Amino acid sequence: MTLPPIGVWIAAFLTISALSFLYKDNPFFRFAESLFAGVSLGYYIGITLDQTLVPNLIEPLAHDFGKNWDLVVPGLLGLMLYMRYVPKIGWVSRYALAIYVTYYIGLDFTRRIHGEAMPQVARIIQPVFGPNPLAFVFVIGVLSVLVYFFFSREQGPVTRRISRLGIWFLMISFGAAFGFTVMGRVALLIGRLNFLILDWIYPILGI
Amino acid sequence: MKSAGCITLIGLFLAANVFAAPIDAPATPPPDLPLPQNLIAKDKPGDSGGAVVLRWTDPASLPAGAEIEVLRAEPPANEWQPLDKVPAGTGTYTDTSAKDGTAYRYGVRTSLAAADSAGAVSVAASTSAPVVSEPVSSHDNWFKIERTNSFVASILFVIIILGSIQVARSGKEIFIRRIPGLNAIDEAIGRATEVGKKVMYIPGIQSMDEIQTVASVAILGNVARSTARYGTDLDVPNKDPLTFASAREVVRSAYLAEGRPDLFREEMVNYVTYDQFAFTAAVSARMTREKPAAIFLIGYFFAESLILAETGQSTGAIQIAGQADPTQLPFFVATCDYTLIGEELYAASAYLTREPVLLGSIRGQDIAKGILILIAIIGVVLVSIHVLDLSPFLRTQ
Amino acid sequence: MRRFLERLLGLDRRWIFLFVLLSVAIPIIVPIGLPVTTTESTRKAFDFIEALKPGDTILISFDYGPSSAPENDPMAEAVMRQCALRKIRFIVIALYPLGGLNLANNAVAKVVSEFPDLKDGTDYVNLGYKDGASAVMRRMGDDIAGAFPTDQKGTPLSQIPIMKGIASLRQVQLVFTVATGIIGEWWITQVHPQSGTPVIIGPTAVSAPKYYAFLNSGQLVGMLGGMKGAAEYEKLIRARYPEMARFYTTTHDFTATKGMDGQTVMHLIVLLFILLGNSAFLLSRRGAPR
Amino acid sequence: MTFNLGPVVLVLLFAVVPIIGIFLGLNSPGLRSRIPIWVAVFAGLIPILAMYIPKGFLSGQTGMSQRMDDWLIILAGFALLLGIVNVLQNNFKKVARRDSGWFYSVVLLIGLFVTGGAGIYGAVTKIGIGFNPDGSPTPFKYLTDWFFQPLQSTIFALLAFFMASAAFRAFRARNVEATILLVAAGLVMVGRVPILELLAVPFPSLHASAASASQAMGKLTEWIMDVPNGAAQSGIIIGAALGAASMALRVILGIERGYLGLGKGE
Repeated sequence: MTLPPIGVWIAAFLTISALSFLYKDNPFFRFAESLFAGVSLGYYIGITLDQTLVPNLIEPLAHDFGKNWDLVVPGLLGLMLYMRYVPKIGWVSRYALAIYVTYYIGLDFTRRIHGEAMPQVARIIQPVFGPNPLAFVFVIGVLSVLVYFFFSREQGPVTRRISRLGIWFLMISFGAAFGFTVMGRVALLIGRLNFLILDWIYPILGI
Repeated sequence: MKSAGCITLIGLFLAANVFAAPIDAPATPPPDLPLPQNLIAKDKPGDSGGAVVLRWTDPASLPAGAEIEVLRAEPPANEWQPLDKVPAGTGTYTDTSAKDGTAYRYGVRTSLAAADSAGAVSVAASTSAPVVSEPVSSHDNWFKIERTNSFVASILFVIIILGSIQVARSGKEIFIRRIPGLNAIDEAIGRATEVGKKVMYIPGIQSMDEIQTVASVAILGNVARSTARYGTDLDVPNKDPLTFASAREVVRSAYLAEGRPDLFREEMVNYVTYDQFAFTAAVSARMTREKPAAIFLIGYFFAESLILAETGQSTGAIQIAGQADPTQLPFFVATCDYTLIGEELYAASAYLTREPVLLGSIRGQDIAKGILILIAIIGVVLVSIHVLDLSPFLRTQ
Repeated sequence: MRRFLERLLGLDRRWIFLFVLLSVAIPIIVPIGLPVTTTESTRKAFDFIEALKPGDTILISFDYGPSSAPENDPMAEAVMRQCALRKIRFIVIALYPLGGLNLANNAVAKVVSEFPDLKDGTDYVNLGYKDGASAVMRRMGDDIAGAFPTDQKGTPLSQIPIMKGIASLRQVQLVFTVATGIIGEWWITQVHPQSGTPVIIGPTAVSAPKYYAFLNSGQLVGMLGGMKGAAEYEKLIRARYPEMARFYTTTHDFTATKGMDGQTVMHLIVLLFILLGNSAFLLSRRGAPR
Repeated sequence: MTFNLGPVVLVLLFAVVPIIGIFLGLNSPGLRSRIPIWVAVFAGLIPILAMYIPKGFLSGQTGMSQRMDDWLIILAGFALLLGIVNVLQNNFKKVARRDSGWFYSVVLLIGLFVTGGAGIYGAVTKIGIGFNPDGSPTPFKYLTDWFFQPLQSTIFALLAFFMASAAFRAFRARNVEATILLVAAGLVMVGRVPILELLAVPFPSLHASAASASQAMGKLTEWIMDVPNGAAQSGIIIGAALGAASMALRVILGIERGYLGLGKGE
């Protein structure tokens, strides 16, 4: 009989400690949780250095400075973030944050209009007396939900009914999505129990 | 009109082909395979350069297995280099390996690949001199024509929003309907003050590159002003470092604006860890140990939403959640006292501050929404009575 | 009676936790072998890949982490096995920062060991992981080598036979994203509009509902929704290729089909609790003085 | 060697202008917030213009948009240290003050230093963080595989339990809306898995009808997910897209600047 390697024992101990939170908060969980916080942060130090800063900044600068000289700037902006710790010139960090935020928000702007709003409206446009007799349910659903999202108008008797219908559609959606998700979550638990049973307990029992 | 232009072009190219001398064409075997016709090579429109589009008409009858071979000649050597083979019937090929500014000539010809007994493709059975295009070079362009629709939509949207903001600035009163989740914010903070426990605010787990986080941080500003007013303790654990940086500035300036910088502590806004679930474990544990009286889960959450909200629920806190993306809403709706759904998240800062500029843009969103509803209704009617399908005009590329 | 109903309504949730644990643990030890019904979205995905020609190329993107591996792993493995059988070439990449690469490596190694004929570089290639999924995708739309200059082993793309004639995503017949979070959606909202390459997604069950919108609008070809979708796919594969049964009948290796047993029992438990809660709620309300 | 306009413009906008702005800001407090917001307008416009203008300097492979992507990945990498500094501060303080639970801060710090150290070692020595040249896992990978991942998966797996307890408590027929929620959830849960077949196992005569009923439930589930759920999702997405785009516009134009800790307006 070969016992599972030490790593499996560690993982099993941490798994059970984490699961113990379900019963109540206890020292084992607290230990696992604190260790997790530390290890995970350390993990991202390694990942960020190895996968972002070294290949995207240090290596390009070291190998082909002529072509990548401009990468000094994000380094500079990165340093500006830390000016927060120098009370007198804390405002310098605004530059880095403002550039970072607005660039991605600009990207977001196009994504919302181009990638979401327009194709989704295109989707509504379908023949309601066509081959799919229930297509109108879809059309009514989207439009009533949109009516629910009107903020700047007082609801009249008609719009109140439509937006109530919109809420019903939202409730169907939330209920259905909840029910739909149960499976995926069980899958995760299966993964953990697979580990405990197949990789840890069975080998101990010699099965 | 367009087709007339096309015909002229084709004519031109046909003429050009007649006179174009084959540039160092490979030895010509008997021309037993008919050649493609009407070859046109053009810079690929609306791209960043580096691509040339070829179009041609396949010969009328081709034997089974015939392929069209695409060749390219590059100055100064001008030797034919095979680029690719495409099945008959394709009629078009995009060369994405062109160098901008280089004048290439392209050639197409029919070839019949024959496999030997080993299965490896041997030399094409028959090759004739290719049909040759005019010299063409690729370049980058000024406008992506296929995105005209979303371009126009974006411009219209900007005009509507900025116009509404302008109207609001000029002093026009703008109504905004009741949003229960936002009314509850003060109630929740009030209760925390009564029982002398802290308020916890989690601004999602995404960075500031996500607009929901930016919206959440704006709401945090309002929550922090309330906690400053009431003198209630605030705790803002963060998963993303940039969100953390921003949240701290926001909370600090909120306490300053309320004239209570003495109540602000740096630890109010703290960093936990970059891992989604390590963050979840740490924050859940903090909830059960410190039992905040009110918990805000506003921003972009992923799977951790239910762990956080269900743990918070079990501690008896008032919970207000908000997310624009629909995926986690079911879990917030099931476990929280109030949930800001979808667009309500973005309406929150306008609702809480009643600032004319923000209210104006809410009004603009409603106008845009109205227009979209109208387009949708007209589109549905037109397509249902088989007049016109508007949806292709809205599909984006 | 009233006291009992109230006790039931306020049942300590730890009892529910215990039932959940048992309902999932027992089927792992004693498999049940329940039947699975296939759905349209999964069939569409399967048929699309079946319709590809030998020699076509698909891109498989590992956009998930270990946390959702029990759900996503079987999807990736099933599609890779199908490709191996049908001589469809596949390019593997990983965009999920939290361990997507590890999973990609494991899955590739597993499938390659099952199909010893598969040759690295000609039948498949593993390009590894790149940070910044959105930017990487946008670049791949124009230039794959710009985003992934070399494969996982450091071979430049220009020297890899499978990449010949594949400069950008436009030359790829399909993108299959096995996804847990937002990255999968970007393939649909960013890459598909940019390059026109068809996309099939294998999302976790939680994000699956969202993708029906894209499925209907034609932005998606097909979908394998969660473990159920994966189990359906395994069923479709087993039905079409009886020789594949060897990967799906062993007891110790995990399959989505096996996972479905535990899920079914767990669903039943949750439904029973909801039923119990509602009966108690309605009865106690009827008995309550108004 | 071709001259790349894109990076040069970027450097001008996002390095030269900020540096000038910082110097000006030293003496003029008003400029400390105004110049960053002007600079930010350009940052926000780049990706929008790049979407529609395929000109090489803007959206080509060395264009401004592409280069910004490269830049900001680096900036985000730098930001992590900001968080780490805060964690170190808070936990060292706890240990120094012997606060309750300081022992757990020690555990946290050990985890952080050991894993972070292993990661830095891998990155600096160029061995990487995966495998040693001889194929054995690096210490970093060992920690990842046996400490980090099991914990990550287990916390994620807690969801299975919380789904059940949340369903039990939340899905009660309190009013019309709650009942709709409950019914939709129930139907989908039945339709997603072969529950009917499971229930029919002891009754052989019912097997066939259970299978066909299960199939029908599957179809119904698919319809619910597709049509009413799809409709609601579309509605949420469209509304949220407009809200987000309008917020984006306000942020880019500097109308909404709360995220910088600045008050609204001038």
